[in-house]
Amino acid sequence: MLNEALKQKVSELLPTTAFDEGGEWLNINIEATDWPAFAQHLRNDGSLFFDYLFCLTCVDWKTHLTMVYHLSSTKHRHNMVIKIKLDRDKPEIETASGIWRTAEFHEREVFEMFGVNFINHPDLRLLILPDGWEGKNPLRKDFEDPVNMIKL
Amino acid sequence: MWSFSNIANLVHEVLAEHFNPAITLAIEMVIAGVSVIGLFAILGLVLVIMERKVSAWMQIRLGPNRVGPKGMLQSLADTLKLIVKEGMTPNGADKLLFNLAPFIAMIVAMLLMAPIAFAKDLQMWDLNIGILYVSALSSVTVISILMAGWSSNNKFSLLGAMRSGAQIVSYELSAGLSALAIVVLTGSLQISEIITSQANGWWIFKGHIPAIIAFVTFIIAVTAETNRAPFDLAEAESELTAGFHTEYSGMKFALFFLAEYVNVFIMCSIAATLFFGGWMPLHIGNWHKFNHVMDFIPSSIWFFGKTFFLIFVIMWFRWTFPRLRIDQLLDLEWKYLLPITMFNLLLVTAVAILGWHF
Amino acid sequence: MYRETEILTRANQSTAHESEDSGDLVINVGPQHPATHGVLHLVITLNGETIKNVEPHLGYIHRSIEKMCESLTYRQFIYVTSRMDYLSAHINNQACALCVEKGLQVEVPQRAQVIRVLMAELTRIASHELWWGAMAMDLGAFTPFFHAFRERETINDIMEETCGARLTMNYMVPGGVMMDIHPHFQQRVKDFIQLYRKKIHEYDELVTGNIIFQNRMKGVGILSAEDAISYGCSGPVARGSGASCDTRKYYPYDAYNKVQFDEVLETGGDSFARYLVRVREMQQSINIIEQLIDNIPEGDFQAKTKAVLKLPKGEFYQRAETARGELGVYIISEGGTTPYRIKFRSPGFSNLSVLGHIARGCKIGDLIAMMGTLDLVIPDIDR
Amino acid sequence: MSGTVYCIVAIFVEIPSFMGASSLIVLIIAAIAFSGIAIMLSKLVLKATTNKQKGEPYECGIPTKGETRMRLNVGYYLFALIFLIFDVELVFLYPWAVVAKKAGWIAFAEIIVFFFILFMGFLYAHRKGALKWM
Amino acid sequence: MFIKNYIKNIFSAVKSLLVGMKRTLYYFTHHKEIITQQYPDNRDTLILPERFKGEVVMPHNENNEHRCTGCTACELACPNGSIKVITKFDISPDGKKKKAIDKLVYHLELCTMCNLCVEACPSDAIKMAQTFEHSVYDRNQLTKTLNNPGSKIMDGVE
Repeated sequence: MLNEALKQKVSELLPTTAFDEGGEWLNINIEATDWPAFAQHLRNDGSLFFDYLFCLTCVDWKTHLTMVYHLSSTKHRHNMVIKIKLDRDKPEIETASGIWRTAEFHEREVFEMFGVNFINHPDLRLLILPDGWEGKNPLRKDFEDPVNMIKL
Repeated sequence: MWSFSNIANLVHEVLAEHFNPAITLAIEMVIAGVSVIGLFAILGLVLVIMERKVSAWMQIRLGPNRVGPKGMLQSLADTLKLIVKEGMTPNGADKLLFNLAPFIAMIVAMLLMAPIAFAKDLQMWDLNIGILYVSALSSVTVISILMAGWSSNNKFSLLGAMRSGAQIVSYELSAGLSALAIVVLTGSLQISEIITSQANGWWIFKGHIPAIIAFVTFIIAVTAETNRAPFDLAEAESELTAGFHTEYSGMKFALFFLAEYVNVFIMCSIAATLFFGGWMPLHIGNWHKFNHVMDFIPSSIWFFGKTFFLIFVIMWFRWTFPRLRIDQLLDLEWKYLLPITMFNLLLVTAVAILGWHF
Repeated sequence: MYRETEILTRANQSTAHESEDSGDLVINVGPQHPATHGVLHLVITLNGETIKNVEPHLGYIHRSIEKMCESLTYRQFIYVTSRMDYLSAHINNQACALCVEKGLQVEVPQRAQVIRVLMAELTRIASHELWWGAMAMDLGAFTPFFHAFRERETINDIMEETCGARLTMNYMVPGGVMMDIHPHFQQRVKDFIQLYRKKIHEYDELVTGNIIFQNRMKGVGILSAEDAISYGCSGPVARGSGASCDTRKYYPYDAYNKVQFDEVLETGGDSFARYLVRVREMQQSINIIEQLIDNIPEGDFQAKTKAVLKLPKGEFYQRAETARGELGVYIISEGGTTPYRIKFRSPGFSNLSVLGHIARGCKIGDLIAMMGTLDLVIPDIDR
Repeated sequence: MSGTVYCIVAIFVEIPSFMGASSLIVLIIAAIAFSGIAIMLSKLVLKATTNKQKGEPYECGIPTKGETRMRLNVGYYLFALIFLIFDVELVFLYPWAVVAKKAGWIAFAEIIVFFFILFMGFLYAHRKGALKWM
Repeated sequence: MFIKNYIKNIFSAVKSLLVGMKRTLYYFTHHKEIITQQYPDNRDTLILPERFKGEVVMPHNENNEHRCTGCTACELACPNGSIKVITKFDISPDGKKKKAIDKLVYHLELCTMCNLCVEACPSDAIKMAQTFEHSVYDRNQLTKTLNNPGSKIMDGVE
């Protein structure tokens, strides 16, 4: 499905969606509360069928965090990018691991790197950071580690 | 003919002239003990360098080539290194069993030497149940492995020991049944009689099809019983790091290593005795001239040549095949080897009774 | 919570009459283990020999490359990515360079595109060679490892001659390649293809056809196509399950739309299917190289770019097919000389996540074989 | 004194034929001496040091969790049991094998009956799933 | 039928094993195929390709002159900070002050041989050398000064 058709379909599903212009793929901004139901639609709707979550990450914009989901369909070969703004002090979002199993690992990574709390995640523990890690989240912009970070 | 019994008698006479019988006996025992230890040590060194060279050539490498001429002294250097290593005992290990296990392994390997005929008349104890003795004692190895695995206080060791327990006891069946095929043909369990029965040809030729089947199953079973690849599940290094001897280091590890190699040697020499006539030269029926020529090659060369060829075959297996999985290993034994060896025993009995062998 | 209940139900299915307190053994495999090819740490719950649960612990060589790249310029950060998936270092670099080019909207000269593809396919073969040897070694056969290295060394020599290094070549710059190919390059690649064709049947003799190997591989670690997609698998792991996902086909980059090649698909979904996919993929790579090696177009090997690169404000995502699967490079630019945020979607990370799923109920020996077929490169997973 | 020793040892030994049963004593002593000397030698050569981490059991660099000596799955032991049955039968076969050729067809008939019973047992174990690895 | 399959299985299995054994036996007996390189022994015959990136060096001509102007392009290009350019001011014969390098410090232990500095250098003052035996007992020895003591900039290089 082309970006235009996707855009139309998405705005039918979720009228409040804001679209980002530019970029090769359709970029849409939605609210965190809409995410679980919307994700179900994206995965299960026959004409959308986004079954392949190929990238899940988070961006620290210093004022807020943005979750970025890159979705693709192995049937229709179309792609879409979903962005969800999160509160920087208390980031919380429903997990996607029930829909795309790959999200389980990626969300654990985002959890420890950005401190996003994924609600209903089956196993939200530290994956990469050493056990007992406390303190700031390494990929946030204000993270400082004077011992291990070498400034050039 | 030049023979070892002549030398033994000579030594005995010389000693008996000078000392009283008890001291003579003691001296003879010391001589025997020292020579066995020497044989043991040399076997270890030779087999290690052989393994390394065989593996290297199969893997398009040169292998060890720095110590001594063409690297032939490499295993000596390895031994020196192992002596200098510390033999650790981990915390929480059962100290007695942990330290006893390598001794048991060594004692078993050493005791297995007794009935083997290294050359004409060179045999420590020609007991009349030689094959039974070997098959009974060789399964004692599993005790040392279980002791080592259990006492190490290590989960890998425990798993390795348990695996080897299941493995060794299973494969002993088909090893025993394959050996029995030759016993049926010979009608004796005594090693010397089995060898003399092959004076007019080796059993593998005389016994044709059943003997060949027995030989193949015997070699497979022996490979498994000595924990060699592709049956090295007890020490599968990609799964259990080092299996039952994970916690062993230094000389204690070296003793396990040595015992394994000597076990391989002994099992191969038993195979050589059963199927290739031990020290018996290659004799063919009534070709007296040919047989006479063959007699000029010393019997010890025949014995060691055959044994080392079989050892090479077992090394060849190791450097070619991937490892089996534990359930496949036991499937192979219980679903293939055991029925085949049982059927083969029937076949060989029929052949023996009908006199269809040569 | 649901994970534990799931494990229990699975365990109950496999051994129905087993009481709950029967000995469960928790074993750490890795970080110092001969089979993990690096510092992967798996916590395995065993029942006898049967695996009840596998739980990966990562981070032993996490260098936070994503954070590092935020302070490096667009020319500099490319080289860091060689250290992610070091076996397909060149393809990592290629993906980054392509992403930067996408932002700069630079047209890469034809010659550079072809050279990139040639190098990428050579890298893929080298990576699969190493995997093949290591895979056999995981199963206890040592000899194939050395045989695989014979061919791999030839590729490395070719790389060394043209790029100046054997593994982390750093041959890529935004806009093309760093140097023109060496005059001997074409001849040596042709020699390599000949050598490869001469030796490839030995691989089948030694490993593929071996009955022990086949029994070890067939029917274990079964991964269905749906699960493969859901777990985000890509590359040979997904293609072994019949999920078509070759980025070179669906999102062609550089000169891939000019060459003919088949996407290798196997439908078995077991370890053996994944094995076959990689072995056949080497053949396809050879085909691609053969098509291009005599047809390298004349021209520049590098497009003219400014000394200091500045990407416009925006987001750029580039996919590339490494030897392990789909690598995604996601650059968010604020218009400066350094990326604001960079994300590498590494194939190994997603492929690893499937391990716990496929290993449940298998033997410990199978787990090692499965890790082999997933072709894990730990720096790629840890980044 | 020496006469007594001679008498005791002579029970085992037939002189001058080579060694005999006394070889077992020699071999056991040789094995213990060899292993003992090797281990003592390595203890003499090096000066052992200890620290806390050194004695920890190896588990890929991670401290061991839980009991290391524990009950394992029954799969291993079932094989031991079946083996026991078969091994006892195997021992019966040894004397049979020695006389099989001389005894002729009677021996053959006997072994067929014997194997038939054994094989039935084997099939029973197979049907029961005792040979399936768990 | 069962028996037939059983025997067939055994034969195909044994055959596949023998094929593998034949291959290893071939290499066991053909020592010409051995590919081992005896490294320290073949130092004399070992030829590295001219593009091999071993370490960064600064070539000097016979008058102890180099081409480095001290523009710090390499320092900026280096991702690891392994190059430090320390500049000084020379006074040329006609009394003008001229910027030149005092030292070009190169940290080999930080270098990843990425070749970016060589690419960045506008005056071709540095290049990659084909050495690769860098191991030393003291890490400080890996910090090198690339310009020779008392060296000067070549005439005509700006």
